[in-house]
Amino acid sequence: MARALTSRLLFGSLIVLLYLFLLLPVLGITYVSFFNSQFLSFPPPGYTLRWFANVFEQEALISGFITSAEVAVLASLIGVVSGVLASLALVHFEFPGREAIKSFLLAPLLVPGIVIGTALYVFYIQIAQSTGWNPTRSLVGLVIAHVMLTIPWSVRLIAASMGMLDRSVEEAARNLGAGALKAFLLVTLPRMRAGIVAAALFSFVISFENLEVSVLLVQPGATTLPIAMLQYIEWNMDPTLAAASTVQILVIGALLLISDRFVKLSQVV
Amino acid sequence: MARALTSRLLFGSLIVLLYLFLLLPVLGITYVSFFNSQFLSFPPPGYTLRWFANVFEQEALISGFITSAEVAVLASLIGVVSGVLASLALVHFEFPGREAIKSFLLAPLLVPGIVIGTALYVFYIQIAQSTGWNPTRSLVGLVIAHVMLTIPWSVRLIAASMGMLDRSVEEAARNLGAGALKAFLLVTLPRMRAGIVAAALFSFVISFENLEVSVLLVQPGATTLPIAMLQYIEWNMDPTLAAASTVQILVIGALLLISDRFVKLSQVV
Amino acid sequence: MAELVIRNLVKTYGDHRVVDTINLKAETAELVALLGPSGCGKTTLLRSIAGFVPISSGSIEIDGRDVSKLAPNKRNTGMVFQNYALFPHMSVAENVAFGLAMRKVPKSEIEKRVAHALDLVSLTDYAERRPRALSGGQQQRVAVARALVVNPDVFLLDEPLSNLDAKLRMSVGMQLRALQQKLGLTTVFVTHDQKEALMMADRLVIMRAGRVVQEGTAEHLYQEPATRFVADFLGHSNVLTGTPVEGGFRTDGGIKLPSASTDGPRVLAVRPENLLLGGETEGVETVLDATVETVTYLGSITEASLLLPGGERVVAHHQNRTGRELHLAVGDTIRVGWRTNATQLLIDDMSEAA
Amino acid sequence: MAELVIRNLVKTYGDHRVVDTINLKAETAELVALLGPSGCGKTTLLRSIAGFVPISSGSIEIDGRDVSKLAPNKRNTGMVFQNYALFPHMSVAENVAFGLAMRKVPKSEIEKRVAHALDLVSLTDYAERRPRALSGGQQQRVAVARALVVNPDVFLLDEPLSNLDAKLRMSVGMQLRALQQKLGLTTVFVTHDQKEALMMADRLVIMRAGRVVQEGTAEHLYQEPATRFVADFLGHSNVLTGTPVEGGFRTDGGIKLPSASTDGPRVLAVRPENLLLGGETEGVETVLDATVETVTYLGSITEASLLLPGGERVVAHHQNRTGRELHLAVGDTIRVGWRTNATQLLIDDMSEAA
Repeated sequence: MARALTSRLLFGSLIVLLYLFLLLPVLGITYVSFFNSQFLSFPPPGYTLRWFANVFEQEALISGFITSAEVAVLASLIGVVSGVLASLALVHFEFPGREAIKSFLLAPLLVPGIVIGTALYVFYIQIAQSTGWNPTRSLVGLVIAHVMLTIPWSVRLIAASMGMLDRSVEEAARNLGAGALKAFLLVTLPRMRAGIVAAALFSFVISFENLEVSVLLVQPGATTLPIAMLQYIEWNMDPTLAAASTVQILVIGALLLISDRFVKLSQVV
Repeated sequence: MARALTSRLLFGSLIVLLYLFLLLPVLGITYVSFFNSQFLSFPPPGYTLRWFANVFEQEALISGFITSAEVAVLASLIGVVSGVLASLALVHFEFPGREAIKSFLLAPLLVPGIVIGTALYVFYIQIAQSTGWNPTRSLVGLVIAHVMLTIPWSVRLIAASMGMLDRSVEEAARNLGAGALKAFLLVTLPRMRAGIVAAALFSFVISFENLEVSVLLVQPGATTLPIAMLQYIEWNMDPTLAAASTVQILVIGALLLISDRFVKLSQVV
Repeated sequence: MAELVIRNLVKTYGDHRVVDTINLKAETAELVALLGPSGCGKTTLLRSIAGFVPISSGSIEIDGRDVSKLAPNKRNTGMVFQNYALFPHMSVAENVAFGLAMRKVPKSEIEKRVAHALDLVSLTDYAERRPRALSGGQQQRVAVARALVVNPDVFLLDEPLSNLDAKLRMSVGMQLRALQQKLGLTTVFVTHDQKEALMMADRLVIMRAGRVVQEGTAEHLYQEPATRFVADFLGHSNVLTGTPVEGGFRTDGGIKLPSASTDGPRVLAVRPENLLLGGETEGVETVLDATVETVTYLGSITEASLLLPGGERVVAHHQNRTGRELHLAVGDTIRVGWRTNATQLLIDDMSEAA
Repeated sequence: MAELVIRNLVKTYGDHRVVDTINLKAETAELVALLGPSGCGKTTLLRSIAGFVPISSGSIEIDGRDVSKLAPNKRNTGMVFQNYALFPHMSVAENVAFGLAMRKVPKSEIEKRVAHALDLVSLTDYAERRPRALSGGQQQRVAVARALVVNPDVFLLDEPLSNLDAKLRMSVGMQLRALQQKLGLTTVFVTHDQKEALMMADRLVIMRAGRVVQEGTAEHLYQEPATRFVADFLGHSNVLTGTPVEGGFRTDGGIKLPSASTDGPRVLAVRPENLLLGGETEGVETVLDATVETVTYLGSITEASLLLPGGERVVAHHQNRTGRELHLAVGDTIRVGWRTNATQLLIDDMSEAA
């Protein structure tokens, strides 16, 4: 009895410590964002909210935020639609080598972002040279690059949530007179909701956070938020960036909480 | 019948197209790495292997590779050990709120890498100012940062693989006379192999590829490979980087294939 | 309601004939049970009637119309799935209304017919619940109501009782049978449980390795099995191997037993309940002295394993009625006997096959 | 081998007493079956003997030694798990050797004892296989060998037959019983299947809601159930509600039946096989005219549901022997009767509880 309690305490504190460690940056940066000092120093001379106000005065950060959000929304939309279609193909048709294809789906996850970025950079330069149209001038180039990040996640998450579905439910709909399309729309799609929400959320965040892929593909004046933050910190050491990070964490946290109301993410991801 | 065949073909080609799209950067960059031209131009005047030789003459890339490998090995080692311990705590003890904690484990995955990097950057500067010891001078600072990336993955993957384990097998070992530790080492740990291999692989790759977190924390002359590649491309437009990327993809691909021999990754990840 | 006729149906997967030239007919209002061990092709046959399995050759006719090329939604069959396959995101009433909505039945009529169907299965009070909130037995009734409400030509049941616990299975099965008779539904029922099939079916079709071994009423199949496989699959049977001889049967152990005469190789089968013990053997044709090997009290019956003089083992079932208890001890010698008309000479289709 | 004594064992989860003041004894070489519906606490009781469930109060003694505070690995029990819980990464021989290795038995002796244990369960040829490569029945035998090889003081079986198919269950159960008797193992056996318990146990303990309702031999419990719950759980029983009156029992439907006399509220129970039909009723104390409601042919028996003059329904089981078939049609009027000594007056513990 006593030993069981001891080991329970031990393991419990381990979990708590791990969490503290993982949350350290989040807590630290939130704390720093309230420091009332131009340069970082500890202990701070006082606390203020002015850095939050300053975030919204930094045009580079604001436009970076807008660019990132636009790209992330488009990339996750395309990712989710492809995910649904590909999952249908993977789950519905029992073609040979289906398992191999599922393994393959891991591969893109493991291609380094910097490689994707470099490859597209080279590719886009070729396009610009030969057609005169530079894909990086519009958001198209960036969205294509981010879709490469979101698709593997979307397909995996949606296929996994669909693989858990019992096919006989769709068969029941067919048996009751629904055509293939109606059975899919009325019965199968609603049951994929958890996977779709998870895929959309994950895709959005992964695209929004990305630096590796984007870094070579942006134009001066049309950067994404992570790049704008990086550029800001090269020249300024004030807590503005801490405030921006805090805002960013709040936004992503809110997204997470909202989608957790619809589906238990931990059961899908 | 005919309609079933049509839709099968349709879905089949969709999958193929998706794959081609996802593999585009990999194929493209591999192709470019053989171009026999100082500047990128298409079609190439000829093909050569010299850029591969050139990779190994670039000290920055080589030392970046070594740094990245060292950091990735250490970070995934620490991640896996923490993952095993945390999974034990999560799976073994049915404490209240266990499900909530599992959901929470998603949170660190969603904290932007650039935020982690910024936070640690600020933190390390404080440490350097107050103690005179700069964590970024040694690899310690980088490893700590990367451990923050590897732990959430390791815990999730290992806990998932453990959650699938049937507890009665461990009970059988206890019943046959094994103490708690022996039962764990002889029976439970070997059955977690799939999860551990997957966690180690994923952790390694995620750490190895990372740019967001590392970019603020490296010292000139002691950078990681992604940063070295980024710096190289700023000044050179020859196919050396394509060759480096090809090598990197081959290394990660080999890792993937080797671990797939031990465990079917697609069943775990 | 309609008649179902299946002609020469074949379904192959690669080289394997899962369903091998099946001919089957279900008359209007008849309940036909497809019974067989797992992998015998009974489920594939049912799913091909519903249209989920494209057939390789042959035809499926409902009321004279060949439906074998039609999509599942064009066949007007009503299927109850083994796991019920309810729509989890819809209420009970929405589940039942689904088939009617697909048939573009007017809203007011849908409401009436859903209410009627829920009334039939006594679930009126649960109309607004989600399937998850119901017990297994209730979910099964929703599945039945959902399949029935569209007035299907053929009613298809895929092991509809197998997910219920033993106590419930019997009563739910009886209710389902009563409903089927009341509505006069042409029904095909798949099961691997002989008791369910005996209890519910008008006619049983015993399948093995994709083929029909024997079909008929429960009494016919139990009392006159065509082969050893059927005798052993429906209930238990004591099988004695040996050779038919002039005026009887000589077992491999060397005992000569009276029996009907026959040509060709046969085994002699006798049901455990037809083994008479002690005083019961008075006046029957076969009486032997046997040694009691085990005695197992099973409540309503006692099972005794007996060693015959030729070395064969047989099992006897004695029904335990108060005042007629069987008192046996292991090692006792006891007379065991049976009537000749309680024995069957069967083709041995068990030793050849796997 | 040893004696197991459980005194006043209580296990609570929060406010809920899952095991409620259980006293139980298993003599040396005795097989005690814990039988009850799911959630009755039988599995918790078994797991607390093995040490996987810390008990709230009471004691568990093996051979006079209180083991209730010991870790599972210090108790020397041998458990067979429902899903067998074999070590998938070890061969069959390594699985069986595990317990001996933990006991630091010398290598040469381990080899000898593993070979002997595998021989006992007829798996010598499978020693080098992985568990995955074995059939369900073979896996079960590995689990048995693994538990036995360490000479446990108490042998614990957690529904060891429930993952086998129906045909296999009986023969595997008999083999397990023979092994247990041969080795003289003190055994506790948990099951929800009454047939398994009747077939294998020296003594049955019927549990309900964490408590023991009745215990005794199979015959004792089946023939003299203490309460309506026991009568209904072991086999099937026709229960007539009513009031004991002078010299008999008056049903709620108003029929007066002869019965033993008793005080207090009771129900009258009679087993389906003790309902005599037609000519069989000659000379028995109770004879009524009943209407046949349903007739179900089940092979070795025919089940008839009968409506008594008082409006009660009873079920009769007629054993179908060749030459003694029952010919009944729905709607027939038939005489039904029973001997007074085939009836029991039982406490009604079913209507009060859920």
